[in-house]
Amino acid sequence: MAGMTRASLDHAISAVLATLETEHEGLTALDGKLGDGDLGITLLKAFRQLDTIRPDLPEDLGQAFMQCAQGVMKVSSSSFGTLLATGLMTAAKTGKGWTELDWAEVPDLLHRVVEALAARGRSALGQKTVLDALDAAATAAEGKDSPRPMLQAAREGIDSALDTYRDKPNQIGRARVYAERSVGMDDPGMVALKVMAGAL
Amino acid sequence: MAGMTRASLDHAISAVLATLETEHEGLTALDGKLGDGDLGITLLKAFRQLDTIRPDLPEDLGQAFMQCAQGVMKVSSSSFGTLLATGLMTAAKTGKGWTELDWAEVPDLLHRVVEALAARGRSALGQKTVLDALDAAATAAEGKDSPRPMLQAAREGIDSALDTYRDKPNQIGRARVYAERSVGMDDPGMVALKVMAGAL
Amino acid sequence: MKKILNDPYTYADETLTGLCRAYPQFYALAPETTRVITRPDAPVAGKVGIVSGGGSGHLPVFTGYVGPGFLDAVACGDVFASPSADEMATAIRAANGGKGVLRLYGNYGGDIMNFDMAGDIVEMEDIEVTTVLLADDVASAPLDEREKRRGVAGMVFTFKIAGAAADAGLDLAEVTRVAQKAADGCRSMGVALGPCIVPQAGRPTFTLGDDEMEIGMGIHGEPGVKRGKLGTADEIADALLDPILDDLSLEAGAKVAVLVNSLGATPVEELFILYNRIADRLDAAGTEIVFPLVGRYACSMEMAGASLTVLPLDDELQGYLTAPADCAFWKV
Amino acid sequence: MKKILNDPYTYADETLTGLCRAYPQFYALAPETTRVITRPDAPVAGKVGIVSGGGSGHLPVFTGYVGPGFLDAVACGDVFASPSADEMATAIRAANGGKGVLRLYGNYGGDIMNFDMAGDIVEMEDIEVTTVLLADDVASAPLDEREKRRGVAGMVFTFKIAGAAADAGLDLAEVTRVAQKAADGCRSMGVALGPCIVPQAGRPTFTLGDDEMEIGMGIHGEPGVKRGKLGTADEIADALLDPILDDLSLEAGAKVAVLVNSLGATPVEELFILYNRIADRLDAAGTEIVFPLVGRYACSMEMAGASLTVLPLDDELQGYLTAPADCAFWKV
Ligand SMILES: Nc1ncnc2c1ncn2[C@@H]1O[C@H](COP(=O)(O)OP(=O)(O)O)[C@@H](O)[C@H]1O
Ligand SMILES: Nc1ncnc2c1ncn2[C@@H]1O[C@H](COP(=O)(O)OP(=O)(O)O)[C@@H](O)[C@H]1O
Ligand SMILES: [Mg+2]
Ligand SMILES: [Mg+2]
Ligand SMILES: [Mg+2]
Ligand SMILES: [Mg+2]
Repeated sequence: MAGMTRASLDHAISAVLATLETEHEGLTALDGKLGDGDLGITLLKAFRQLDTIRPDLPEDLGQAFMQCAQGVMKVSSSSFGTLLATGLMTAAKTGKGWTELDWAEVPDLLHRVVEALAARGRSALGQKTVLDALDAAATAAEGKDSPRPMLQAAREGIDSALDTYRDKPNQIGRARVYAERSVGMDDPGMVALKVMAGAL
Repeated sequence: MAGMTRASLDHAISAVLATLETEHEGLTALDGKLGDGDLGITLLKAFRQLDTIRPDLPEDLGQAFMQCAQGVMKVSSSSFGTLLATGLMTAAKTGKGWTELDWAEVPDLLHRVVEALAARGRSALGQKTVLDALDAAATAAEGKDSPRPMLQAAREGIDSALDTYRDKPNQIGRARVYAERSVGMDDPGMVALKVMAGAL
Repeated sequence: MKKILNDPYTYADETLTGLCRAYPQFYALAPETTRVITRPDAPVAGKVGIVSGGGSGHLPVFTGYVGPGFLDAVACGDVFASPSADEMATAIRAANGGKGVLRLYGNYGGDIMNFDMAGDIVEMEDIEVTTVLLADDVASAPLDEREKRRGVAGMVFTFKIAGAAADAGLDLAEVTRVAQKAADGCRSMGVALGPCIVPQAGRPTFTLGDDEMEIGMGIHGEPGVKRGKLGTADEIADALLDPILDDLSLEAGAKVAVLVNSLGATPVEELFILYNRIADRLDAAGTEIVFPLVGRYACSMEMAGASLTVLPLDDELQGYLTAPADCAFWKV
Repeated sequence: MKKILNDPYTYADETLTGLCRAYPQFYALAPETTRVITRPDAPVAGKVGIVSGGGSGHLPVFTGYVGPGFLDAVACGDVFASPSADEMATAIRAANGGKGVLRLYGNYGGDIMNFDMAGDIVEMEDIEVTTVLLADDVASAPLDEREKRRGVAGMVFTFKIAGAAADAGLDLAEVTRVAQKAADGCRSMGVALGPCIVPQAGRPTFTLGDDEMEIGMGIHGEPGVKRGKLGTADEIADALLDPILDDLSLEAGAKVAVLVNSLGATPVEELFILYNRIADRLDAAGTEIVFPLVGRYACSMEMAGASLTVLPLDDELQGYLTAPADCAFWKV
């Protein structure tokens, strides 16, 4: 397998959904401590929707990612859902016209996604959000050119981001108002990324 | 003492108020079981008000009773307060122009009060209200011509009315809606009359 | 006590003072009273006056409905307690523009005695008075004992109709006839989900289990017809509508006004959910809702629950119900 | 769950359907949606459109304020949850009468992201959009971090003012300027006495002891500045007013609009008690209340508590605030 294809997307959706079916409650409980407790259900709804469109995704990666973005947008309007849709739209721009994307390009793509999310979220790196975990994953994945080592590195990046931010306060989003209480707790969005990366 | 005078009224107000200061809670609790639990406080407010106008009551019994009626009307608008004011207005009509009223006329006066209350309350004898106790008191007091025996007979009349109606359901007023529950319970208004008669 | 207040014994007074301060264009305290609210321009000369009254704690009932095309004056008691005959007499005087005054109020013993007594007082001053009692609560007595029924949210429609009839220049007998027709037509049914706290009592008016409701409970917590498990919105709507329809036996093609009313805490969101079902049922029965109201029109402070009122309309009632009126709580 | 509903997952939809059925003269569902409400005559050609949106459960906010002189269209999410960018784009299209659309909504992360995304979508369709964020909750951040404050009941005044400005024919830049001025002026402060239940969560949003209140708590149960013993009405009024006055530093002779708002369960009786104290305090400070509103204008379903909003008025804002408008929940 030389690069990312529609099949990779297909596999990723199935794998993440399978994991979320059992893990979503934990994410919801975590989000409930610092916010409105909808993160698990948000992701579950998003991936169930992706799973229904999965069989019919086009080969063109741009179109496939765009359909995924629209699917997520339709069922989920919580922050994480909107960020996920934004990330998928960013991927759609990169994949436009391609049926296969070199794995080596993925870290770059992830960095572009981080930028797009920061713009969408009016947020920045360092505020203890999913951005920090995603940025760490992107950086760790740099230089790898096959999926397994890349994924392994990305997971390690996410874990180290979790360690780095655990004892800092949340600085944006719903959790900001609980800033003090959030010290010592993992950011729910970062944990969500870890769960998804772990599922692949 | 040949008859009822302003001094009798004065004494009655003081005596009833003194008793109500301790007994009002019991009346309220009783009323609370079948209604809105305001009977004790209604009477306490009424007699406190009467007590403030007591020193300045005129010798003319008609005027004195009328001032009492207005005093009660001012502070109390619960059913019993309105019935009390109505009774006092009836007495005012009888006492008009007199500074002394023959005790022998009191049973008749009480019967007229019963009629006035029935008209005001759109109610009738036999519905388990203060009317039944007052009517029994009036009837029992007939033929007596001095206050002590008359009072004694009236108290016995009230007690026998309580016995007669205890196991019947309330048929009017707030307690009507709890008709079933009211079987086996004394009507609060009848008990209030007993408390007042007992205080004299 | 989970209420915002300074002193339970001044609750009613402070409420009425605040109302008149916030909305002086609609409401004024009658001179030297703290419990009698009038239109600022009362009495309106040459118009039949309409007076209501009863316990506080039901806003917008009663005071809220003082205004052009509505009531002229109102006497308010403590929470859930009758005002005094004295205060009612003051309200009647304030409403009297020389054409007599209709007393239009709920069928409660204390209120009746005091309004009767107030009538005796003002009749000595040559003010002509009539009475229409509101007795719309289907749950409180069977149809053949209609005169025993309590007055609940149906008073809102009746106030509006009577006010419009007086505004249109009808005389006292005619205003009374129209008001009686509206009062006779109104049927209401309520459901309670949670109690309220009467300030001077300091504790809830009743208790209901966490998953219980009581159908037919009165607006002061008077017992209803059935306590049971909390139903779905559709079940509740049916439980409210069925006894009303039984009582009314509407003909196909009938026009009705409908009021879906919150007792206080229940949010309007949930009233709209109830409304869907009620509208479906009436549609299916061939009944036309020509005047729907959904909101808080007759409350019991923070009581949770809702009530449904249905009023069959002929052209006369519909005309008066939809005529313009003005107060802080009405939006036609 | 002490709520009247059929299914937690259709709560928002059923609410909106019922609203449009009961009041079709004011509200219509945009074709093929269940969450986008428009004026029946939307879009109004040649007028700047105004769109808002956010979570359900706040009626009359947001949907209730759709109407002439108010909003043109609104996108509603589930209870306390943002609508989707898709739905917002639909609302923007429905509001667009060719003069552009102002997005006017509360400062919440999810809503911002989705409205931004909706803007990206409609800009590709050549609809010009601007944004004004409502951030009036003094409790949620200090003045020097104003941009972090949450939007609460101040949105009612701002909707009204922006709607009147659009009605008056101002262009998009001018409507946006006026709306921003109103949004900048509004200061609000709330107190919670009891929670509400989000249907899909099924349990109370927070817990408070029987004699506790929380000053500054947000309308979704976000933590406030101080939890303490339930105070008297006067103490509560002061606790709401003091931080607002600190923030505003009004000059003597200033004119203000005041909104004393129930979060849901708290009865209007108690709002009027609060109003007395607030009016006394403002009188004493030489501030003139030219536009008082007391009632339920921005709720959190059956949450108990109240909020106070103060908006300093210049002639321009006063003119727009008091201009006529029409919807089921507004009575000028
Ligand atoms: N403005 C933002 N920028 C970046 N990430 C954000 C932002 N807001 C929220 N997040 C991320 O999303 C997670 C919460 O997602 P979600 O529960 O969907 O949000 P909400 O329910 O508050 O809309 C947070 O833990 C954080 O990682
Ligand atoms: N219509 C009536 N006719 C005669 N007596 C009545 C009537 N209504 C009430 N009462 C008497 O008054 C008593 C209750 O008084 P009160 O508590 O003041 O009434 P409420 O609080 O219901 O207005 C009853 O126990 C009954 O004896
Ligand atoms: Mg969340
Ligand atoms: Mg959310
Ligand atoms: Mg009583
Ligand atoms: Mg009483």
